[in-house]
Amino acid sequence: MLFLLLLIPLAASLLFWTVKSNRKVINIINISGTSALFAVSLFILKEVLEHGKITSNALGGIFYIDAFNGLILFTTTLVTLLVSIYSTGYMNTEYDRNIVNHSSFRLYYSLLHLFIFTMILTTITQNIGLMWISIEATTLASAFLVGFYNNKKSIEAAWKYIIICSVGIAFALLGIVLLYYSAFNSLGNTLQCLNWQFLNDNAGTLHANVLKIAFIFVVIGFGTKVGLAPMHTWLPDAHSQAPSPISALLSGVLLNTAMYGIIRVMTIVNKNAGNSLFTGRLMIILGLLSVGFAAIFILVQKDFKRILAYSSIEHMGIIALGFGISSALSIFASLFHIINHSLTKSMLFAASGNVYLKYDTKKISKINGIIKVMPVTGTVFLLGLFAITGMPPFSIFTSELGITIAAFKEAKYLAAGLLLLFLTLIFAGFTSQMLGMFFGKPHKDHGIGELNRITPVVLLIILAIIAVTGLYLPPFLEKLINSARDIILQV
Amino acid sequence: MEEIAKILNIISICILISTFSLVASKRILSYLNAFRIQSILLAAVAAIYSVYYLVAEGKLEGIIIIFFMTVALKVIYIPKMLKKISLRVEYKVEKDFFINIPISIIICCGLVVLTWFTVSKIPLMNNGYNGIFLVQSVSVILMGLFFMISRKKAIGQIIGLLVIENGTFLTAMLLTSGMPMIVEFGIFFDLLTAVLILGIFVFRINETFEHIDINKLRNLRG
Amino acid sequence: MPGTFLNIMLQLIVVLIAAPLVNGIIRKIKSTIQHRKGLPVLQMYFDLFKLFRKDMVISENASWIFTASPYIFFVSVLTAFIFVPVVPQFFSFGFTGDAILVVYLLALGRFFLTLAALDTGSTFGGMGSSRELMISSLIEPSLIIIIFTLGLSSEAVSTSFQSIYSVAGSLGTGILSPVYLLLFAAIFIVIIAETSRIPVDDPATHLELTMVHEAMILEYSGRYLALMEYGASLKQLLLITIAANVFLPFGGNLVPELGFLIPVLIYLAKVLIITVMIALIEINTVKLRLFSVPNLAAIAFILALIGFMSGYLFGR
Amino acid sequence: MQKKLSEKQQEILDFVNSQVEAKGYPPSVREICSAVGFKSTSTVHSYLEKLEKNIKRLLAYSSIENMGIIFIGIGLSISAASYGYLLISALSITAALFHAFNHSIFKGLLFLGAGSIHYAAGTKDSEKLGGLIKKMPLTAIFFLTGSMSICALPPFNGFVSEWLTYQAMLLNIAAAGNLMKLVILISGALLALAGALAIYTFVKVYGISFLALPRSEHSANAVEVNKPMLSAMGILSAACVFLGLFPMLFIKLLEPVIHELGNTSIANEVSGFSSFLTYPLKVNNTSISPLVLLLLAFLLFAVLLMALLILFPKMKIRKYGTWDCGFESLDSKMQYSATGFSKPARIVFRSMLKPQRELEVLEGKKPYFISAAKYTVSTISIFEKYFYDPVIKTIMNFARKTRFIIQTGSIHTYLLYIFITILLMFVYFAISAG
Repeated sequence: MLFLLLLIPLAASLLFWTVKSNRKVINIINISGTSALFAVSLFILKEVLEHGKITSNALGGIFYIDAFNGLILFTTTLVTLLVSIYSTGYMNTEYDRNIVNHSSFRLYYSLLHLFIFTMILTTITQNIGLMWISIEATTLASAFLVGFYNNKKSIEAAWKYIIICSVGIAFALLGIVLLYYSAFNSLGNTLQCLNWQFLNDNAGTLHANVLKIAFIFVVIGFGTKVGLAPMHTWLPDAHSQAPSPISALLSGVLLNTAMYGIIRVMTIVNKNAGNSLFTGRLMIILGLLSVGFAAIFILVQKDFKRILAYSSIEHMGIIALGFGISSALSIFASLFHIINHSLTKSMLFAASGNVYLKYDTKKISKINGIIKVMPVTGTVFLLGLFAITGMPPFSIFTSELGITIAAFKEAKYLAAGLLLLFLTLIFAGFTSQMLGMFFGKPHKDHGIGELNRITPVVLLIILAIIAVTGLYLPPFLEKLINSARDIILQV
Repeated sequence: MEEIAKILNIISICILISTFSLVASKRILSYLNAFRIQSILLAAVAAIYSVYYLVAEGKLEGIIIIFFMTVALKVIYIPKMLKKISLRVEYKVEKDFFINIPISIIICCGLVVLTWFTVSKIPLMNNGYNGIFLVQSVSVILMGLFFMISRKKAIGQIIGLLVIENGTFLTAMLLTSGMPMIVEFGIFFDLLTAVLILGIFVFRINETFEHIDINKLRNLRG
Repeated sequence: MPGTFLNIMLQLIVVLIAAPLVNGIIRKIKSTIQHRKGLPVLQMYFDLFKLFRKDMVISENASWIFTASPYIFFVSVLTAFIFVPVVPQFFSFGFTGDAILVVYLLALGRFFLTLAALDTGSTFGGMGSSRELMISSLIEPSLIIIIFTLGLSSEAVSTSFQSIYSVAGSLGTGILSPVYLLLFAAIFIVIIAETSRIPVDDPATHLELTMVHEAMILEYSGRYLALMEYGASLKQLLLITIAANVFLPFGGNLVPELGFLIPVLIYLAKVLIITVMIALIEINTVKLRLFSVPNLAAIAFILALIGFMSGYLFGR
Repeated sequence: MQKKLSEKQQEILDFVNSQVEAKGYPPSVREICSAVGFKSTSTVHSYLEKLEKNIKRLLAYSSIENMGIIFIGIGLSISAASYGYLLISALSITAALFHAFNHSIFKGLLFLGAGSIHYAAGTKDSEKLGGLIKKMPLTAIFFLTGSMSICALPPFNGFVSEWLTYQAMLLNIAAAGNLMKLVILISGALLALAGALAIYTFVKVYGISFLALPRSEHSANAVEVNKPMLSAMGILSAACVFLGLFPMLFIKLLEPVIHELGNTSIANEVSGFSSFLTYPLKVNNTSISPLVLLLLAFLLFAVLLMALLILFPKMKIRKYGTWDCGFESLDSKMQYSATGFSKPARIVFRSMLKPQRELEVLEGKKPYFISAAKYTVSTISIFEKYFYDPVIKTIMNFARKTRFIIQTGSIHTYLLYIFITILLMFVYFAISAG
């Protein structure tokens, strides 16, 4: 079962090369692959909800799913499904405009599925070494996607992306080595020592200080990938330069998987220390730093995709803060926030992609009257902005409120205050910068109407999801999040 | 084990020195040489381990494979490839560093000291050679990063990245005599692909920007 | 209950009779000190009587507001008097009077007074009402502070006149403490401002530049004018009553057995004292420029604030 | 309108909820100060009202002021809770919520009124209005009701909630610590000032736009608005009166909410005894009963009227022009204008409002014979000019600068960040470990 998760995208990404020049087939492979993936993940989710966890015995049981990575997996597959559907519309439009030729069209999908493969590998393995490998692999797989348009900016973005992420990741590897070393010292058993489940069970026997320094390296390493300030620097460039579906995947899924890695290590360290003081401080500081940086940049940003990118940094910061506070409420909220953020943000990137294709610019100042030109996209985009800035009734409001309240409950008044301040600034930035795009009349005639039929549908679906979850959390999700929280809290 | 540790210590010190020489060197070709030396020393570490296991426990550990891979990749293939790339894209030799050499050497010394200071806080590290090993390997990593910071050209950055990887491997081998096999393979695989992709990008940069001076890639700001 | 209503009746009658007298006395004192013969003390009664009998001229621009205002003004002041026991012995009403309520009843009266002034479209009216409103809004804060302070000093912390009076009654000579002296000074300024007396306003003037209250009622004549004047004097008596009962507490704790007459006489005596003070001040000061009234208000505010602080921050 | 304001209430409720949820006891000083901050802004805004000639904007300002009153109530309740006086805090929150509700009603009424003025006369500028009370009598009555309630005049609903707020303040002063005593007292004084200024404002609005002579043909040929509009306003003004007379009913309704917030019940404390006739609103030892108040007032009025009829039966009323100082034909141009009406306030609060005047004079043949003169006055909001704008400016400038300092675009700097972060983390580790 678990292997299906890996086989489907891998097979898909290979299958594309068999297709000669038939775009329809490619789209079919693409969508069927991701939907099959989603179906499998749903099935697995059911299993998880029933039995609590699934382990495959192959390769010394390095594949393992419990509520926590089940949650991440669910988000991943859901978002990938939606994004892949969206990207058929997107890429077709680009193809029709001869922005991409056939071979690069095929390359795109092949790499897309490879990218998905690596991310899923990250989520479902329990071997930290393997996790590291797959996270590094995500960088490599997506590097070409970021540099897809192969113009100056995109290449620069890709270079920065790959260099900075690889450097960061290398430090994560060092951290993992130290983790392994501490386990190796006390437990001796070789392969198991990278098995976070195993490490977690004997966390008490590990050496505290080694764990701490290992955690430092892991936070820096994976934090680079998550986009925590000040290691976030690659993120705006990559997100703004990649094709919109890829940006959606990057901020909707990739960041989560990296965050997942951090949290897995954090649980071990916390269990070993018996409290979350050391890790909590780091996470809170980095989180607040990220939110603050994001606030600064959003206030004066001129490029709407970059604004969205910075808001990804912000939300990763909020999530990190939530995990840093590490009370039951905050962790619940953070987990919920992960889902909300990936859905909302991918929706926004999708919408921005439509806008970009329509207006052929990323400059906010050059865009007017989206609502008139593209009714559905415009409306969804506008609502999405309110959602991402944490307005009710959308789900992000709920999770952000949860984190804030948790911060107050844990008597972290300074953190909470700063968070609220930054959120206000960010809201101000978003509204003052972007609201102008939606109204007024466009500078030149772009022709009324959506680009194609597919993309609006996707947007509306996501909008519906976030609106509903904002008001009512489906019980299975709640159960999932709760058990994931218990895993992280070690209760 | 004791004398093995002695030898390893000597080797790792040599690696450190080689890293210093890397930081001190000015030309891309000399980077490559320094890196090659470093990789050879790394391979030597692997070799020593494997030999030790062969002698002591009479069985062939997986670490021997690491030895071969290191030799194949880091000593032979990657430097060759990078050399090829640099010859292809390097039209003229120009100053390639922000910080001049003596100062960077001093900074690197500072790094070593800081690392030592930090590691000395870990009581576990104070027995045997582990502490020294950790100090050496971590400072190699940091110096690799510093090297990346201080060099303008793309090739320099690739090499810096590779040095960081080397340092990590060194840590792994010195402290734990090598990670589990599958992980090692994965890491090597990643490393290889990373270098390949970076190489391709160097070409792309070269053809779109007519140079590989990363410092001039500043279109995406703010 | 019937007893209460009787009380209220009596006290209303008392104040209705006493109110014009106050003006008369003030005028008399002024004239005597200025070595004039001056009007008789009872002059205002005659005026009111005459006005009530006279016919009226009403501007054709006026609306029903103009007609309703005199009644509302008069009645609101009179209603306020229901809640302000002129004699401390007279509480026994189900809901004892509340100071803030009284303040707002006066505000109600002012609201209609000023509206009516605007109603005829006469420039004087507009001028008068805008000035009146400015002055009152400057005075309001100090009034509230005074009420709060008094309310706090009663052991049952509340703004009911019962407890406010009880403070005064219980204090005896303690009334000479700085708190009360300061508050008294403050409330005195408030009275002067609210009753449009010199130095804030001159009841005798009919000069455009100076008049405030007069300007507002300029368009009125006959019965309505009478009601306005009467209401004004009642309002003045109301404020004087509060000041007198709170700050001149002697006789406050007399036994109710004394019946009705003696307490009323004591009360009138107190009122007389305050009246004399007002008169003396009115003689010895000149009218301020309209825009130096804020300074006066500021003084009142500062006095009240210091009073509060010396009572509640430094003191206990 | 209604909906919007009920949202406001909702938001306030949420605020309170989160406060109470966030901390078992809520911290006092910050909230109070925030509340007071709100208040003072509100006062300033009611200064502004007096100068505002556009009726709707004026109403918006006064909304700000009322929000200030509401937030004072919330702040009071939180501070009381932090000093452990649950009852007082419950009382304060009751006052706040009550006022929020009232505000929604009378402000809705006033906005409807302003809307129908705009509809009937075609302008919102009160300088162009006047004399509407004869043109649209019902609207006039409803607008008057609204204005009186917003000026917190008895016996309308605004008065009850403001009275409750005052009582809450008094009790809080008694309860609170020294600094808070002063803070609350000042906010009380500010509240009084705001109330008085509200009267100033609404007398101006009503007097200028409804009374006297029409100032333009706009209002000269205005007609009464249609029935649905009237009925809407009628219902709201009825609500104003009803809530003013029977506040206890609403407080009883509020009971569960208060109970949930502060888990103390208030209604029994507030009400002395609840015989329907006199519904006194009793807060310890003091109480008001708007209903009885009204009845007594009517009684007195009746008595007065009867007395007058008996004593002075015959009285003739003669209609005649307003006294025009002997000039001929006083016309609407000579009336007091809204600008003129608010002049004293402008002078008194000039330090806050910084009014700018300009007088344009068109000379006629001779310098002393002016053919036309135009006097315009404009004020700036001190908070915007001296608080919000500078803050925003500084933040934006900071952002603009730092943006390129942080995100320089050079990958070397980015790597340097990582480098420095690692070193700092080393230090942090060394400190936390050793």
